[in-house]
Amino acid sequence: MTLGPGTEVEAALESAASTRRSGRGAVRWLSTRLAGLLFVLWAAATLTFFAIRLIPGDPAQAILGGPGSQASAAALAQARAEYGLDQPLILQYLGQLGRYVTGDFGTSYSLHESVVQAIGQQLGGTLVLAVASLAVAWVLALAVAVFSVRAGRAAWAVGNGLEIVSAAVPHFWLATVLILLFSSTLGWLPAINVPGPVGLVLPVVTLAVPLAGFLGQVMRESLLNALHSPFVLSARARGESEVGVLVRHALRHAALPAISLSGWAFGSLVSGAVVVETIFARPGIGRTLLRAVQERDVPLVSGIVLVVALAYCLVTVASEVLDRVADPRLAESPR
Amino acid sequence: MRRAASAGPRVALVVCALVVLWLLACAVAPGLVAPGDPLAIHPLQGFEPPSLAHWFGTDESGRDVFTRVVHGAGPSLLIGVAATAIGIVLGVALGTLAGLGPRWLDFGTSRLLEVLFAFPGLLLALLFIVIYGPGITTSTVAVGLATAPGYARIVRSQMLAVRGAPYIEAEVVLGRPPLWRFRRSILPNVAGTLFVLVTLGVGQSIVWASSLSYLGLGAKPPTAEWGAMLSAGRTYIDSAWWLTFFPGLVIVASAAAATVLGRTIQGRVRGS
Amino acid sequence: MPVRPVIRSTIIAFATAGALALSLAACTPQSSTGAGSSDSPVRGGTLTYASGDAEPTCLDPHVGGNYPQALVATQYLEELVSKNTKGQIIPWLATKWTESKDGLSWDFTLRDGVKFTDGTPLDAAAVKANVAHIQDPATGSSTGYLALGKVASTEIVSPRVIRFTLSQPDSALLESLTQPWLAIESPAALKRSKDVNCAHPVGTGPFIVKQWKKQDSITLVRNAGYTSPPADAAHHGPAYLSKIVWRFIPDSATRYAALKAGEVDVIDNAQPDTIVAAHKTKSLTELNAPRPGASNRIELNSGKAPFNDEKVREAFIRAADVNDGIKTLFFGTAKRSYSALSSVEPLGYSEPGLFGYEPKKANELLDAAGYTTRDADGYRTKDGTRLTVVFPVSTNQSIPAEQSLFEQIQATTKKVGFDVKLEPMDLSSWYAALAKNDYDAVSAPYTKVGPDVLRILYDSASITPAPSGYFANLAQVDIPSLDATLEKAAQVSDVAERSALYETAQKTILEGYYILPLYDQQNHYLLRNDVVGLRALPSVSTPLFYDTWLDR
Amino acid sequence: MSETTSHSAADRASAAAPSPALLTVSGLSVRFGRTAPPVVDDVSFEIRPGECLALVGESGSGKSVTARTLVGLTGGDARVSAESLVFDGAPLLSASAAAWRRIRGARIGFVLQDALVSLDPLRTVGREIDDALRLHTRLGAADRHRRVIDALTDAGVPDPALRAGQRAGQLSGGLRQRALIASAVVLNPSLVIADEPTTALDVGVQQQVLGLLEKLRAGGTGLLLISHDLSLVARVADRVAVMRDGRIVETGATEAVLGDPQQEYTKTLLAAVPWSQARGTRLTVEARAAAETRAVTDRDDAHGSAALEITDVSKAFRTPAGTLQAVRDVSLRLEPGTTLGLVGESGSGKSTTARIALGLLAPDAGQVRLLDQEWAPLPERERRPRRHLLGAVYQDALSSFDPRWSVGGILTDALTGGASRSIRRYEDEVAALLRSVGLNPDLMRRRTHGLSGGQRQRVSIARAIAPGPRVLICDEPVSSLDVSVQAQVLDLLDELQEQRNLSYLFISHDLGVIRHISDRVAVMSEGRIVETGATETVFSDPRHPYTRRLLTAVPHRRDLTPRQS
Repeated sequence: MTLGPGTEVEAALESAASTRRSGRGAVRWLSTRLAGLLFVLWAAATLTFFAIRLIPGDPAQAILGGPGSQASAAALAQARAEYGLDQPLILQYLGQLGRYVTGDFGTSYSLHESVVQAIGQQLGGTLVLAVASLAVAWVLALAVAVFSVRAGRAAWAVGNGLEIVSAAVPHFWLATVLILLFSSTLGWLPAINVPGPVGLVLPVVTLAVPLAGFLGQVMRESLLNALHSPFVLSARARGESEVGVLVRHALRHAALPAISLSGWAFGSLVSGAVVVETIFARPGIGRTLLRAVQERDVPLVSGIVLVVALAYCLVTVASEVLDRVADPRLAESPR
Repeated sequence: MRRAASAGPRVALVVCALVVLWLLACAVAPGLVAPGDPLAIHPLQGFEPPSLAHWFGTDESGRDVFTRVVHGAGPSLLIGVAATAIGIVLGVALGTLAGLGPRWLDFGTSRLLEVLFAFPGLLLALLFIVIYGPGITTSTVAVGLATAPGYARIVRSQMLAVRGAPYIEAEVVLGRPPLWRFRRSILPNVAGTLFVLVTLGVGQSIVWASSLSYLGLGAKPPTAEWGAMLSAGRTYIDSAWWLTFFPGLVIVASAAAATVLGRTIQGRVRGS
Repeated sequence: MPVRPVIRSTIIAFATAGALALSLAACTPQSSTGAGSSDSPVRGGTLTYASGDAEPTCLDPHVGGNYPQALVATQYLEELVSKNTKGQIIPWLATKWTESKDGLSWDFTLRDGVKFTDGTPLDAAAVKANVAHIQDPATGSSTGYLALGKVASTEIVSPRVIRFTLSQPDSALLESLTQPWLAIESPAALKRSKDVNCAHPVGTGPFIVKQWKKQDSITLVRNAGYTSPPADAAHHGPAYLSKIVWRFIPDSATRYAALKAGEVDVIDNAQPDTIVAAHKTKSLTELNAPRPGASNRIELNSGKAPFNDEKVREAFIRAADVNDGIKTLFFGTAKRSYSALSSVEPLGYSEPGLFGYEPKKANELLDAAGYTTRDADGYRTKDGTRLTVVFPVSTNQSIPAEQSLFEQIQATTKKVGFDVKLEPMDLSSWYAALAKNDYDAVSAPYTKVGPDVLRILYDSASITPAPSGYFANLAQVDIPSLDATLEKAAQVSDVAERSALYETAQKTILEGYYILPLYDQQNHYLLRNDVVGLRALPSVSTPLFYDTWLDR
Repeated sequence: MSETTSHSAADRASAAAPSPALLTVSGLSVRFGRTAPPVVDDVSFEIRPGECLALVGESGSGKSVTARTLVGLTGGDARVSAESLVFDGAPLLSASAAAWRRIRGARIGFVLQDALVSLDPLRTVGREIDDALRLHTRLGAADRHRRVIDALTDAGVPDPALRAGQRAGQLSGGLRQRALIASAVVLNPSLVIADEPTTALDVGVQQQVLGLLEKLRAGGTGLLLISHDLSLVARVADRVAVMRDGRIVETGATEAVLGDPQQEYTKTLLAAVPWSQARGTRLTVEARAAAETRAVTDRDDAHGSAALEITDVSKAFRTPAGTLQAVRDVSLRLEPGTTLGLVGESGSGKSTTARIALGLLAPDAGQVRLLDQEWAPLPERERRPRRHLLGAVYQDALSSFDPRWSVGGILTDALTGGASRSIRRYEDEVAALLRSVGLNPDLMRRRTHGLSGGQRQRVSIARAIAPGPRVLICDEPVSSLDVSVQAQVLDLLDELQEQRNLSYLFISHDLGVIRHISDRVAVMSEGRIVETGATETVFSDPRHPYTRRLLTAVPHRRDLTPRQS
């Protein structure tokens, strides 16, 4: 699920800008980011731990196969003792933090395997999906941006309209339409996860189109700004061709805000993956999360939340690193 | 973008304004736009394709889809507006703390926002719904909660930007006390942005809420709510496309129209 | 999402050949014949099955015991006995069985030369280990545990003969043993940890669990050394298919699209409209196998107001117009039921007269019950309390068409003044609502083959919740005479007497207006028509791919 | 030095007269859109090799559009027409896109103002210069690199190999402007068009860039200089064309046009340049007619209490790079009813000093007294009751207004001390205030962003004087205004000072403006006051080497003094 054009994107850009502003030396920057990352992970773990305790229902019951189970009182008590659920909350919390530090995320109630193992199995699928979608969204957004900036006013309006509409499309609706069209009616593409890249097409398009709508709006604006900036005029005055202007100057500037948005985009892709993985029957974190939440699988939910938070932080840091590569101004100390 | 605001999109703007007006009419007086009863079932007239009698066809219980779409505008927009309002109010509270409070408060709030940002929105919403149970209220609150960090961030940055603006400094020089500046200048100036955020946010929240409905966590049946209609109609996509198409269309149209309007107002507010 | 993970216990009617016969032909699962040109089965090939049911959390059906487990376990695990389309118990892993005079002791003679796929031989010790495994609380068996409730002990008579000793006569023992939840697994494998056994259960079946990619698929490969088909199988030796990819596709639209596109060969939980569409599509065929046990019905909670008043219950039933809805929503794929039991149950008793749509009578009944005033919204009230019916709906168990039907019931009963509050929720919340007695009406598709299901569902003992809060008697029927009738029926072996007892019991339930029957538990499979020889096992209607081959 | 230059320029101009024109522009018109009035209207001129033609005019006069049209970069929806547009013997008007690309960068070099934005901020200057070579030559990478280094060396960039690897943002203003010029002239084009090449540069840097352009011209390159700065033009150009509203109103040899302007507009323009007029002389013709020349009293040794007194103030900022000592031990004394000019280059600490004086920044050390009372450091709460005594006028007037308020609202607010913003009750007072700053009271209901730059600055002044202050701090109040508007605003400030006996702390980087308006001057450099004294004393007899350097760097305008003075 993604947020519509504007707010969320702006918020993400703002956050990127706030880290940008503190342009510092690489080492100090990295250590600050790492400390921030640890803090976010700790806070995410804490928040999740207490939030999940608010969920109605007995975790011991979830352990023994959900509320429909006919577990005996003895079995429930045994499960409580086994999972430390009979201890005071604060001890449970500290114990959990301690186990996280040692890399022990516990055992999933519903999957009957270690959370690390379960997430390990599912993470790959989601990552492939997210990365592919991000790449496709980038390409789409860039294509529309270049087209609408280069091809006159009508194209501008068309590009603008395309972006706004695609950003307003709910994932599950788009997925349904795509399946109906390309799978059911035309039979060109599989509706489900089949081996090879062909099975990735529809889910990736489903995730990429709304995202491209957001990215496109940002890219188009910065592309236009770049094309109207004095340094492009300078480049043209040097005899640079239109293609050269785009490739050597404008695109790089257009890419900057989109790079900054990657962290946010990743978050929205994970949200979207919950829906898309369910519809296209793909294995992955999103679908696992939905299931874990529905089955009150506390260790699995906590584990996934932490992994997603970690991934989000890593992607954010990576996008900042990329940002600094693309825009070396960020890496240098202000004079 | 002067170019964006000129010529071409003016037509689009008119269209969007009409869409929004129509939606508002539907929300305020659905009975005037579609006099029928959105809940009236006619089991034997189910799955009728669009016709003159039923512009958008009928659904599985023989209810008129057009009537339901019209009557659904109220709840759907209400979800959007309420969720956005919750998000904005929370966002303004957090953003004001961070933007105007002492530095340590800004630091703390900013870190909190960072953490909340690390939770993808749907995850926040899911957790909330699991704790408080599904339904129209919880999903509205959930969407509001999930969007609040974003709003808070924008409000904070706006507050900081306005607080540091030359005209606020000019007010200091004129001897205006802090509370006066906040009430008379900072808040009204941030409000402009907030209004834009609300317009943009409503469309987004509708899309959000519809996704929750798809996951079975939204409005309760048989409420005519777009997301729920879409989610129910999706099952019959192979035999009754109109059940999916029309609610989807109004969701996309309303979100897009709200966006266009919001952007236009944004352009005005920024005063370029 | 049309996933229906339920505890479905299955007790099969102690069917004598003569008693059934008649109408069964219409209701029994058919086997797909295929439209292919060649009649000789083709060996090899991979079949892809797409399940809309939830992915099991454990592939060993001893653990927990729900229908999704049964579906897949049918391919790699086998039971002591099976059931044929005529309802007769037939040999499977046990070649013969004898019951003692007092009905308290059963001897099963095991098939010779059968080996589990890990090489362990099938013998009496193995069966003993399985019973012990199911009865061990640590296993967490629910369905199997209940089915073996009267089994006090087992005894190895000889390597090939196992004796079950019962605490009471159990006329349903053999049927219980046909269920996949009581399949016989390798005792060596059972000794492994629960998690390992859940991932790779070892049985004697025609296929072997090779790989389980969570959230995606289970890969089953042919058991080349397979020797133990049930007595009604179409061939001997190993299965034709070399591999089955068992996928989980929760979204019904996706599932059907994948079938149409040929990406999968068989789907379950087919939606009514796609069934109709499939009939018009040359490449697809349907396999309709209604699940045995109870019918799909709405239970009215007689344990608290307003449904503790029989008049209100009757008023609700009289006010609910369901026939037209079923016709439209199910596109003619479901037939209205007027019975507490599935139409495949020979002892099912129907009484259509009780369920006619008579709003006028409903109004009279409500007036008589004291709901004489109406509030501003048109709902009836009594002493200022609105006539409210809280109706939690499990979105996992009720398919969209069924949820729509509930909406229609909500709309029609509103006319006489009922305020039905439909509350869709996920399975966990749904169970929690039931455990809190926070419901007035509920639809809980309980499958338990044979009329003995009635004892589970309507015996007053089933009102008392298990420690987990779970209880089966959701209508909260509490009639001592009914309890006695059902208890007696479970023990008598005389066919006529048993039949009469169950008819009495059903009459009591229906005439007390405790339930509103809707239709059989829908169980439609759609398959591509080059899939030949697929049949549903008559026990719990799970598909068996042993005889299946691909005509392509 | 300047004399030599202009003489030799004149010589060259006459000597070059018979040589064929490098660029001939005749009847050039440019309009945007079908119906809009032309932005450039029937413009004609010629440039010969080695000649420098200056197009001067205020903003909106069409000079930049003319420049861009000459490199074919007027913009997508522009309509260009001309009787003839010939460069080096070939018509430009019909040139194809490809032909244009072959000309640009190779045969016509184009230099824009502000290299910080005119060079791609993400690329090294070496690559930017290299672009021209890559596009127009077939040299290998190594050869091109050598040429890049050579070009930077020629442009007077020290350490060229190092600089080639840096981005514009890493270079100082002068270096990056030189790099920008290097990128335009690396292929020795026969014509260089420079659009405001020195605007926004400090005087010292301006000097260096001009030297570079002059060197080019001396090498035989034709130079089209676009500028609003008459003093700059006077120094470099052989001929001048004055543009107004898209037309050339006057053209001729530099000495002739600037020394003896024939057109009223040119005269007005020249008169508006604040330079050597007596203190108190009005710069605008109208004001001059109205006011008598003010007697320049010797106010520099007045005793008694100062209007504003800054004593030993220091302020440092922490930056990631280390501590930046912005202001060190600054002491200033502003006498009542006079103007103290604070002059210095960018980064010299002028603005920090102003902000400390305004009580917006707390000084690390030292103190500020306002009208002989403690002012800073002091808690804001204690300062607030006396805030009305101190006003401020900012460089960017628009951003100092709350964007939602109307002109009337802003002024009512200032008049009532923040109590009201409703114009209705205070309409007369606001109207009077507007009239006192020379604005039409009808502007009351307008929003500020709809006003012109001059109008905005007048509103800003009106707001500053509304509470009845004794002291105004003016931080670069005229820097972003065109010269004629600047003249009006300076005249207004002078008038108000007389009427209300105001004291000004006037901050500017523009020596001309400072000299014009100040009674006393303080010169600031690197956070210190290096010299202070009566204006004429400092300007005619600078003591400190920095002041001396600053003054010599300013282009002379001795010859251009309008006859009236």
